[in-house]
Formats: sequence, structure tokens, C-alpha cells
Amino acid sequence: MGRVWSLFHKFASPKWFYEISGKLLPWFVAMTGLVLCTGVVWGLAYAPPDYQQGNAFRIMYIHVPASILAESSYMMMALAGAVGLIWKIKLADLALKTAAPLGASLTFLSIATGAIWGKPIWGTWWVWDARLTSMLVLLFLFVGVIALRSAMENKEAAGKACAILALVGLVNIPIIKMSVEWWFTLHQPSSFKLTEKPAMPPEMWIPLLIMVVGYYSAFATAWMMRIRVEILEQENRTQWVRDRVRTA
Amino acid sequence: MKFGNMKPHRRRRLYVVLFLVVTSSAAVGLTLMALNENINLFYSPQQIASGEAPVGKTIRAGGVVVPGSLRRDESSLLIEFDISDLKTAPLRVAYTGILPDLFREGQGIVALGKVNQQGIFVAEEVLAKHDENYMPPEVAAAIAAAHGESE
Amino acid sequence: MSLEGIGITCERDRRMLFENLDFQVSDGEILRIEGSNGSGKTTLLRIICGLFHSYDGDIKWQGKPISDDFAGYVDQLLYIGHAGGVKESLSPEENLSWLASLQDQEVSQKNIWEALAQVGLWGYEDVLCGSLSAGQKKRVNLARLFLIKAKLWLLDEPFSSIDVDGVKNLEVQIEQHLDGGGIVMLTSHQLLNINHAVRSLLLGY
Amino acid sequence: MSLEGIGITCERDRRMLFENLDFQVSDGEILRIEGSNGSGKTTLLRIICGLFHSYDGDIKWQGKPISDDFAGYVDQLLYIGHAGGVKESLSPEENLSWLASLQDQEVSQKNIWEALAQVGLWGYEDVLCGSLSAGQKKRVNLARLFLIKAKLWLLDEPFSSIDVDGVKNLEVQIEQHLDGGGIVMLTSHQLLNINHAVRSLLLGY
Amino acid sequence: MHNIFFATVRRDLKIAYRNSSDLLNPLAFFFIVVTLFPLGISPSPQVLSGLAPGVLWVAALLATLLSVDGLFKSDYEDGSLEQILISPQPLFMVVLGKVVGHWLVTGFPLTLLTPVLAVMLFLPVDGIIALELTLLIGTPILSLIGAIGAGLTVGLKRGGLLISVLILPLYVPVLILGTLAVQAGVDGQSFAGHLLWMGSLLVMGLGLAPLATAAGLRISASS
Amino acid sequence: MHNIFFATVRRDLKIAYRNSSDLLNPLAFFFIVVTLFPLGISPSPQVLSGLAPGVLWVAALLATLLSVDGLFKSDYEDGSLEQILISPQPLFMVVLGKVVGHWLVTGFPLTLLTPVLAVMLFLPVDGIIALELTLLIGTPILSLIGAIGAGLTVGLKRGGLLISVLILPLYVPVLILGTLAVQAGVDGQSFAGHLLWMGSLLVMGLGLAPLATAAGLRISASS
Ligand code: HEM
Ligand SMILES: Nc1ncnc2c1ncn2[C@@H]1O[C@H](COP(=O)(O)OP(=O)(O)OP(=O)(O)O)[C@@H](O)[C@H]1O
Ligand SMILES: Nc1ncnc2c1ncn2[C@@H]1O[C@H](COP(=O)(O)OP(=O)(O)OP(=O)(O)O)[C@@H](O)[C@H]1O
Ligand SMILES: [Mg+2]
Ligand SMILES: [Mg+2]
Repeated sequence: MGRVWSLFHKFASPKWFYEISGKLLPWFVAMTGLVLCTGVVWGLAYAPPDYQQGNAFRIMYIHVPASILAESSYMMMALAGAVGLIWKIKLADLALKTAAPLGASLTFLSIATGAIWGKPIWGTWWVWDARLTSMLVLLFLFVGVIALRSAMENKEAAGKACAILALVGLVNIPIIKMSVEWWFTLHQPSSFKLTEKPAMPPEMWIPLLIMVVGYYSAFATAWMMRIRVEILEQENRTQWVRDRVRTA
Repeated sequence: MKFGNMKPHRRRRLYVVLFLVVTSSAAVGLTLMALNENINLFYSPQQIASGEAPVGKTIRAGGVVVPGSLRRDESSLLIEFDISDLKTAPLRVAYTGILPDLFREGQGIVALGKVNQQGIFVAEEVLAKHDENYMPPEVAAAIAAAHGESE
Repeated sequence: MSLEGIGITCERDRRMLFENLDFQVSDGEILRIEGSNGSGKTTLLRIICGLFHSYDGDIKWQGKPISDDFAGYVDQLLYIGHAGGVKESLSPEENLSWLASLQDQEVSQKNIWEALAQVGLWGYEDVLCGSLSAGQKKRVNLARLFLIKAKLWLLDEPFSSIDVDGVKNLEVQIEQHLDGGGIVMLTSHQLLNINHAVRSLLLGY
Repeated sequence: MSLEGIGITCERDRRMLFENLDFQVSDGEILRIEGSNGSGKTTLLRIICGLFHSYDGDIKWQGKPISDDFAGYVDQLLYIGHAGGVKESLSPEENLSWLASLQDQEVSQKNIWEALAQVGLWGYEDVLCGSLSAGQKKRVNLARLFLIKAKLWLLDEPFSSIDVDGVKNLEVQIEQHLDGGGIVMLTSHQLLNINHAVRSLLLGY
Repeated sequence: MHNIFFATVRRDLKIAYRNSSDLLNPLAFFFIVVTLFPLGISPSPQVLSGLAPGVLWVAALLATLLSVDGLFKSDYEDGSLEQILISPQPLFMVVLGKVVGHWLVTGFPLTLLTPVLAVMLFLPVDGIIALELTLLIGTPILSLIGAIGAGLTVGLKRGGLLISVLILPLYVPVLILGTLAVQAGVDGQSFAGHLLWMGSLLVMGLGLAPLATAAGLRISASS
Repeated sequence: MHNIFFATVRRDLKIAYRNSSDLLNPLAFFFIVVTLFPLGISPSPQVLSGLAPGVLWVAALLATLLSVDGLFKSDYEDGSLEQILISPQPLFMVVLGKVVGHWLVTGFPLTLLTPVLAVMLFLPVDGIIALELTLLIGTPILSLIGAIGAGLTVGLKRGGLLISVLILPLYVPVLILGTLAVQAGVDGQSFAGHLLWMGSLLVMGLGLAPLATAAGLRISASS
């Protein structure tokens, strides 16, 4: 058991991550580019227009993945926080730190595209209903995590404090998810349910699925790159970073 | 209470754990009870018809615009139409203003407004509700056609 | 019983404070941490209390790392830091009473008054601490040494702001604690006049 | 020039601190205020600075009550109190620069660096004061003695938290100030080793 | 054990009583914020009675928020917090004691004061009853959640407003439930569902919030 | 002389920049408080656009109020204030410098942020212009008046809310002028009169408030 743990810790070491991610990164970049291009071209140019919304519905290909990613990035951030708190892994803290601004931007993107979409479809930029409000709360939570970190000087303590805040804020996620079911909202309910087939034809949802995959992969790429930068900054006095900088 | 010859700080910790168990089970119980109650500011035409909704208070109402019920006033922007939940008698809605593009007969809407003494819903805002179904126009036409045939 | 530090290394703001520091204090012993300003004395004491975590190495109490049974460890610990833990809007008596219950010790009003008298605050039991002088506030804090039973004393500059008589009085109390088998670690820029061998732990350089 | 106190009487919380106190310090002289904790040393210094007003008697500077020309008086005054006046989120350099402009004195960066070097903070110019040790913070404050020109120094326990070398260094600076005709009043529970006659003002018996 | 809980409540009440402003200020703040609205928006009874639930809840929330900020601050500054952290007593209980003490000097008197203000804002009687009930359950939740923020920010030089950024988003559900309940009360409808939801939030908070606060304190005070 | 004015402004800006939360928090607080109202009162655009001037002004007022509280606090605690009081420099200038610094990190960015929030509250464009102009003149008044309260309460252990009790009544005229001006803007009427009144308040405040603040500081710090 102890052996397993020490292995786990070794693999979670910044140095190991830096090396592995260095190898993976080009592949991720390539994949992201490929998938996103496919998705964008298919979704924006080739997918059929909606019978009611016409071409306006194409914002879906930006809005929906951004929204999904916003939520999952919060969950990933909280997960990283929990891992960091329990097993005291440095890498987890870096993951938390770098996820926050990414998540905040995705949330902002979701809200912005939603608002742009809402104007022609609903007839308003903004309504104060459960889905939209809980999403705004998510943005505040991300901002809170960022603000807390920037206010604390001690890096280690800041990491743990942010982890706790992220975990506390986790209660918001089911609210976002279920808001369209529990309360009456203007926002539509899910088009995709686990038990039924999607409420749209394949030529509409396949590009959407591709876009979701593309967003995930873009998120992973950006996350990895930011973690790498952080690692270099934080470990800048260790031998291996010095060696690397010298050879570079 | 004494828990054998437990060390004092272990006993203290036990109290904390007991407290946590009690509070979390109480939370679960209350949540289960709460789920049976409805907390919404939204009323269906049926609820409004049966007088459940308060008169003269701003509430949300929603339903499908009954086809053929739309009437426009010649001289002003006043619009009247019926909405229904396809179960009970429709609810009359009066609205002055510009409707969203997606407003069509047979389409879902959400309106914010007040029920007046006559039982008419005076809306100050009408928003088009959009459901989760997307399809290309040809498919929609085909479905509509099929619908028309079968009727 | 003994308190041990093994290979303690601590770095703050990219300055190495101490590296691979070893020490051990056992029953009836006193260790004085010496070093110039900023050499890390307070940091070391806070590490030993479990109030500061960014360090490498092990602090052991009775041979076991303190984190193994932290509650059991702090039960025997009395720490007096730079800041006093003395509330300005409570009287010395109220302050001490709460600090004692924090340590889970039953003390009577009589005990508290005696402890206050010991530190020369007889007659100030009911004055709010906010209107005490710098040295008097410190004395309220130091009264805990006369009130609360604990094996291990960690004292961060206990003599600062205290006048000459007060210092003497404290030294006597430290002697008695050592005689009773207690353990003391302290920092101080002043010399210590007690009839026990005072070992030194030098920080810096 | 001289600072005089005539018949100073002060009572706080219904305790008479001092009654009809007289003192006088002139060019090149030093007066040490002595007394046990709570005897009123800090209060007296704050009275002399014009920071505390509930007293009877007169404080005179150059024979005139200080309130006559307060701005002219404080122009020649440097007070170092229990609390430092050192901002935690500024660096020592920034702190000193502002404190100097508060005293209306032009100082260059070089002056400041020199003063900091004098108090052993060479290399800490740009660290935020929040991450300095207790003694280091105090040293930032004391650096003003090396930076700002003022005739009359009022020092409230300048040696507390300062290590042995630091104390020596300060003593030398005080000597030089006296040699240059300066006036010093200070409180301290520690002895003062300087080659000047140190007169004492004893408070509270 | 529960000793320390009661000792802490007693101590904090004593301190609040000594700094009598601690006791009066949240109330005064609450009062003044509420009176700003008739001035800033409209003195018409019709408008005001519509605003009343929201304004009263928002004001209650801000008053709690601003006072909770100091919950651990003075303990941190004078070193009491260090002593709490290295005491053999469970931190959970000390934190719970402090939160209860806080509620007793803010949320509770505020609940008592509210009817007066509600009348000034022309809230109907049914609404006042709902308001009182929701405040009674809701203000302890606010104190509990606020404590988490206070714990996380205590080591910072000026957490004053940071805490609002951290905590206000978490207050949103309480605010919504509270105002919906009052609205339902005004409209003569049942608000049992709202109260049950709030009750479940409260007991959950009683268990979990002190845990999170304790963790936050350990972190922010030991750096 | 003006040296010390600029040196003080520079120093306070530097400190605010270091505790970057000082810069962001009043803004975030402002933002969040404003969003509480649609949640607590009503999401209806019609209602909200009616509330908008009042809500925005009240929120701006509270954000200033809460941040002004710290204006002298840290100077008092670390002894800087004593040094200021016994410096040969005119206290007036130091105070003015601190107030200007405070406005630059709160009132000014808050004015810049307001249009976004005004749009979210459905305030018409004419109203937004009036709002911006009144905030630009009004927020420095708020800082100036707030400084008086901060000066008077600085010696107290927890003046946090006492200051609101002292200062909020003095804010009332500004609030009323501001909201009336915005209302006039919304209704398409001229609001030059309101602006002139505010302008005269501002210049009066510039002259008198630092005097009062200086006097308050002398009193509360020497006891
Ligand atoms: C500011 C406004 C909006 C916000 C904050 C918002 C937020 C969200 C969020 C959080 C999701 C993810 C749901 C999930 O993970 O299950 C989502 C999904 C979605 N949104 Fe929005 N939305 C907004 C406006 C709109 C508008 C105007 C439309 C179209 C009329 C729209 C259509 C959709 C669709 C189709 C989905 C995918 C639903 C699914 O999971 O199948 N949204 N939105
Ligand atoms: N803020 C205050 N309010 C009321 N009384 C006070 C206040 N500060 C001090 N005192 C009282 O004034 C007396 C003198 O205090 P002062 O601080 O001048 O003493 P001191 O000689 O400087 O003592 P120390 O050596 O401890 O610094 C004390 O007895 C104290 O009780
Ligand atoms: N909060 C902090 N953040 C970062 N570094 C700090 C902090 N506090 C202290 N340090 C650094 O740690 C070093 C040791 O500080 P510490 O307080 O342990 O010194 P000390 O030996 O107690 O000094 P003193 O005799 O002045 O009390 C100092 O160089 C200081 O710069
Ligand atoms: Mg120290
Ligand atoms: Mg003193």
C-alpha cells in the first residue's frame, strides 16, 4: 500500500508532470485544432437551420459547450482542491490555481453567448431566472476563488483556502444543473437526456458533440500550458528547472 | 456520559462526530419533506383559472398560444391572445408592446404580469419560451404535414 | 518525556532560516533559542506549536511526531507568543478564565486572583485590559504560567516590556517549573539568571 | 535650547500616575524615564509629544509652552513609540520615504539605503514589511534615527525586541546625537551603556 | 467539552456588551439602510410594500455580512486565535460557540426589530409573520455561512470587502427563499415549503459550516 | 507642502495596489449588492428600471461607506497616525491626500463600472448618462463626508458599523439629489440644477470636510 502511495506521489510530482505534459502537449494542440475546426465548420456552415430559430440557433455550437465546460471546470477545480487538501499534492494546488481563471472565462463566455442568443429568441438579453442566476453565482464563485488567492501572500495557505472555498461552492453545481427541472425557467430543459434520444436530428447534434469534445480538449490544453508555466515559476530554484532553462 | 476510559480529547472528538450525524440526518429529513412542497412564482393557466394565483400581484404565467386567438388592436400596440396548457380553459392575455420574433401561435411563451379583476392576465413582458426540440425546416414541415393528414 | 526536533529545515521568502536543525529537551531542562533579529526564533517556536507548516523535518513529543496525536500534545503545551491573546474589552480575570477553559482546566476565581497577584496585578482584576500599559498587558498573559498546568512551556520573548522586578519574578517561576520536571524553550535577547544550566540553540549564520 | 516640564500631574482611571512632576533636559543631555510597568512612562512621553491632553502643568520648549508654536516644535521632534508607524504592505524604503516627507525633509534613495544598512537591514529594502520579524520591523522604525534630522528624540522602549548587536549600535547613535548637541528622552527597562551621564526621572515609586 | 462552547458564547456576549456599539451597530445599520430606500426610490406606500420583503432581506443580509467580518479578526490580531488553535478543545466547538454568540448579538435582535421596519414599509401583517419566521431560521444560516468567509480571510490585512465577494454568492439561495416566502405570505399562500427548505439549510449549515470554518482558520492563521 | 499631498496619494495608491483586493473589492461588493435586488425584489424589467437609480445610488453609497471605514484604521493601528499628528506638515493636506487616494480606488472605478449594471437593471440610456455625471460629482462627496466619520471613529476598537450610523444621515442629501437627477434624466428633463447643487456640495466638501476630519483625528487619536 505504502508503495502505491509513494508511486502516486511521484507521478504527481511537478517534474514528472512537466515532462509528460511536454510530450503530450503537441498532440493536444493538434487534436484541439482539428476537432474545433471540424466542429466549427460543420456546425456553423453545414448543419441545417432550425425550423423556428433559423440560423440563430447556431450560437448553440458556442454556447452549449461553453456552459458545459464552465460547470465541469468548476467541478474539476473543486476536485483538484480536495485532492490537494487530502493528499497534500503540490500539483493539485497548481491545477486549482490555473483552473479558476479558465473557468471564469468560460462562464463569462456562456453568459455572454446566452445573452446574445436570448435577445432574438426570448426577446430579452437577460432574465432573472434560476438557470441564469445560478450561472451568475458560478461566475462570482470563480471570481471569489481568484480574489482570495490574490489576497493571500502565503502560497501554500492560499492554495488550501481556495480549495475549501471551491468545495463549499460546489453546492451551486446541482442547482445550475437542476434549475431547469426544479423551477420554472425561461431557459430550455436539456436537449440531451441519458435515457432518451436527443431531441434533435443527428446532423445537428453530432457537430455539437464534436464541439463539446473540442472545448474539452482546448480546456485541457490551456490548463496544461498554464500549469507548466506555474511549475517553472514555482520550482525555479530546483536543479531540474535550472538545467532545463540552461539548455533552452 | 462516560465512554469507558477514553482519553479526554478522544471523547471530545466523539461528541463532535455525534453532533454531525444528528445534524446531517435532520437535514436529509427536512429536505425530503420540503421536496413535497411547491415553491414557485409561476402559475399555469389552470391554476389561474381556479383562483390559486393572487389577483393584482406580479406573477409569471406561461403556456402555449392558442392558434387563432391572436387579435391586434388597429390603433395601438395592444395585443390580445389566449394561452393554454392544453388541459383546461385558456387564459386571456393582454399585452401592449412589441412581441419577440419567435412569438407564434402554437408556440410556448412566458409572460410577466398581473391578473386583473376580470380574470384577464395583463402582461408587462412577453418572452418566447423555446423548448428542447430542434429540427431542420423540412423535417418540421414533414411532421406538420403528417400531423395534418392524420387529423 | 522529551521534545525533539530532527532535521528541521525552514525557508521563508527564499531565505534559508535554518537547515537540518536538531535539538532535544527533556524533563527539567531549558533550551534558549538565540539569534539576531530575523534569524527565525519565532518561526521555530511556531513550528514546534504546530502553528506553522511550511518546513521539513520532524518534531517529536515522547518519541512520536506531534501530528500523530496533536490534541494529546497540545494538552501539555503552554505557548506565550509575541501577541498576547489578551482581549482588550475583558478584564484580566475574564481573560484568564476563558484561556483556562480553552486549556480544559477548571480554575476557580481564587486561583485566578492568586495568579494575577503573582504577576503584580493585584487590584487590577476588574480593570479592562484595554486600559493597561504595554507591560501590564504582557503580565496578564504571563499570569498563565502561574495558573495553568502544562508540562512544556514555549515562551517567545517573555521578558520584553517587563520591568526589572517582573523579570526576576518570572525567572523564579521558570526555575520552579524546571525543578518540578517541566520543560522550557524560550527566546530572549536578554540574559537569563537562573540556577539551572541553560543550553543554547543558535540560529542564523 | 531645552525641554522643560513644570508641575505635570496626570491621573488615569482614578489612579494618580504622577503629581507635580518637574524635569528639564537641555542640549546634549539625556534623561531616562524609569518606573515599573504601568507607572506612566508612555503616558508622559505622549504628553510631551502633544498626543495626550488630559493633564495639568506645562510642557515648555525653549521656554515657551509647546502649544504656542506646535508646528515649530514638532519640526524638531522625533518620536518613536510602542507602535511603529511602519506599513506592512510597503517596503522599508517606501515606508521611510513617506515618513521623511511627513517630516518635510528631502531624502534621496541613497540616504534611505544607508539608514537601512545602519540598522542591519541591508538587502531588505524591497521586502514588504509584513514579512519581517518583530525585531526587523522595529529596526525599520529605528532607521529614522539615522535618516531624519531632529533635535529632540523621544524614544519609548527603543531596545525592546532588538538583539544585542542592535542595541549596541543604537547606543552609539544616541551618543553621537548627544555629542552633536541633541536632546534625548527615553524609557527602557534595560540598562543603558553610553559614555554620557544618564539622568533618571523616576515615576511611581 | 460543551463547557468550552458555553464559555465561548459567554465570552463573546460579554465582549459585545462591553463594546456596546457591537450590539447596536448592526441594528442601526440595518435600520438606516432600510430607510434609505424610501428616500432613494419612492415614498409611495404601494411601491414600498412591494419592495419591502426584498429590501428588508437584503438589509438583514448586509448587516450580518458586515458584522460577521469581525468574527475572528480581533482574535487573530491579539493572538487569541493562536491559543484557540493550539488548545486541546475541538476547534469545531469554539467556532460554533462564536457563531452562536454572533447570531445572538446580530441576527436575533435584528429579527426582533424587523416588524417595526416592516410596518414602516407598509408590509401587510401576513407578510410580517412570514418575514419573522424566515428571518428566525435564515439569520443563523447567514451567520454560519459568513463564518466560513471570516475564517478564510482572517489572516489578511484588510479582508473587509473580500469577504463579501466570497460569501454573498452563497447567500443568494437564502435571500431567494426568504423573499419568496414573504411574497407567498403576502399573497395569502402557504410558505411551509420555503420554511422547510430553509430549515434543512440550517441544520446542514450547523454541521458543515463550522467544519469548513475550522479548516479555514487553521489555514489562514498558520502562515 | 503640496509635496506631502502627492506623497500621500502616491503612498495610498501603492498600498491599495499591493493589497490588490482593496482595489477590486469595493467594485465587487457594488456589483453583487446590485444583483441582490432583482433576486430579492422582482425580476421584472419594468419594476427594475424604476428601482435602478435608487438601487445603484444606494449600492454606491454603501460601497463607499464600507471602504472609507478603513481609511485611517490601519494608520491608527500601526502608529502612522501618531506620526502624522506630530508632523510639521499641515494635517489638512495629508487628509486631503488620503481622501483623494480613496476616491481614486473606489468612487472612480465604481463610476466606470456603473453603466454595465445600469443596463442589467434596464435603465434607459438617458438615465445612464445622468447617473454617470452624478456619480462622478457625487462619489468624491461621499469620500469626503465618509472621511469625517472615519476620523471620528478611528480610535474605537470596532468602529465598523458605528461609522455608518454617523455618516449615513449625512449622505441622504447626496442620495436624494443623485436619484432625482437620474429620474429627471429618465424622464427626459433637464438635470442641470441637480448637478449644480452637487457641484456646490463638492467644493464645499473639499474645503470643509478635511478640516472636520483633521479635527476629529486629533481628538480620537489622542486619548
Ligand atoms: C445568459 C443566458 C444563458 C445562460 C447563463 C445559459 C446557461 C446555460 C447552461 C449553464 C447550460 C448547461 C446546462 C447543462 O450542463 O445541462 C446551458 C445549456 C444550453 N443552453 Fe443556455 N444559457 C443562456 C441562454 C440560452 C439561450 C437564450 C438559449 C436558447 C434559446 C440557450 C440554449 C441552451 C441549450 C440548447 C443548451 C443545451 C441544453 C442541453 O444540455 O441539452 N441558452 N445554458
Ligand atoms: N488607554 C488607556 N485608558 C485608560 N488608562 C490607561 C490607558 N493606557 C494606560 N492606562 C493606564 O495608565 C497607566 C500608565 O500607563 P503607561 O502606558 O503610561 O505605562 P508605562 O509606564 O508606559 O508602562 P509599561 O512599562 O508597561 O509600558 C497604567 O496604569 C494604565 O492602567
Ligand atoms: N509573515 C511572514 N512572511 C514571510 N516571511 C516572514 C514572515 N514573518 C517573518 N518572516 C521572515 O522570516 C524570518 C524569521 O522571522 P522570525 O519572526 O522567526 O524571526 P525572529 O528570530 O523571531 O526575530 P525577532 O528577534 O526579530 O523576533 C525573517 O527574516 C522574516 O523576514
Ligand atoms: Mg520573534
Ligand atoms: Mg509603556
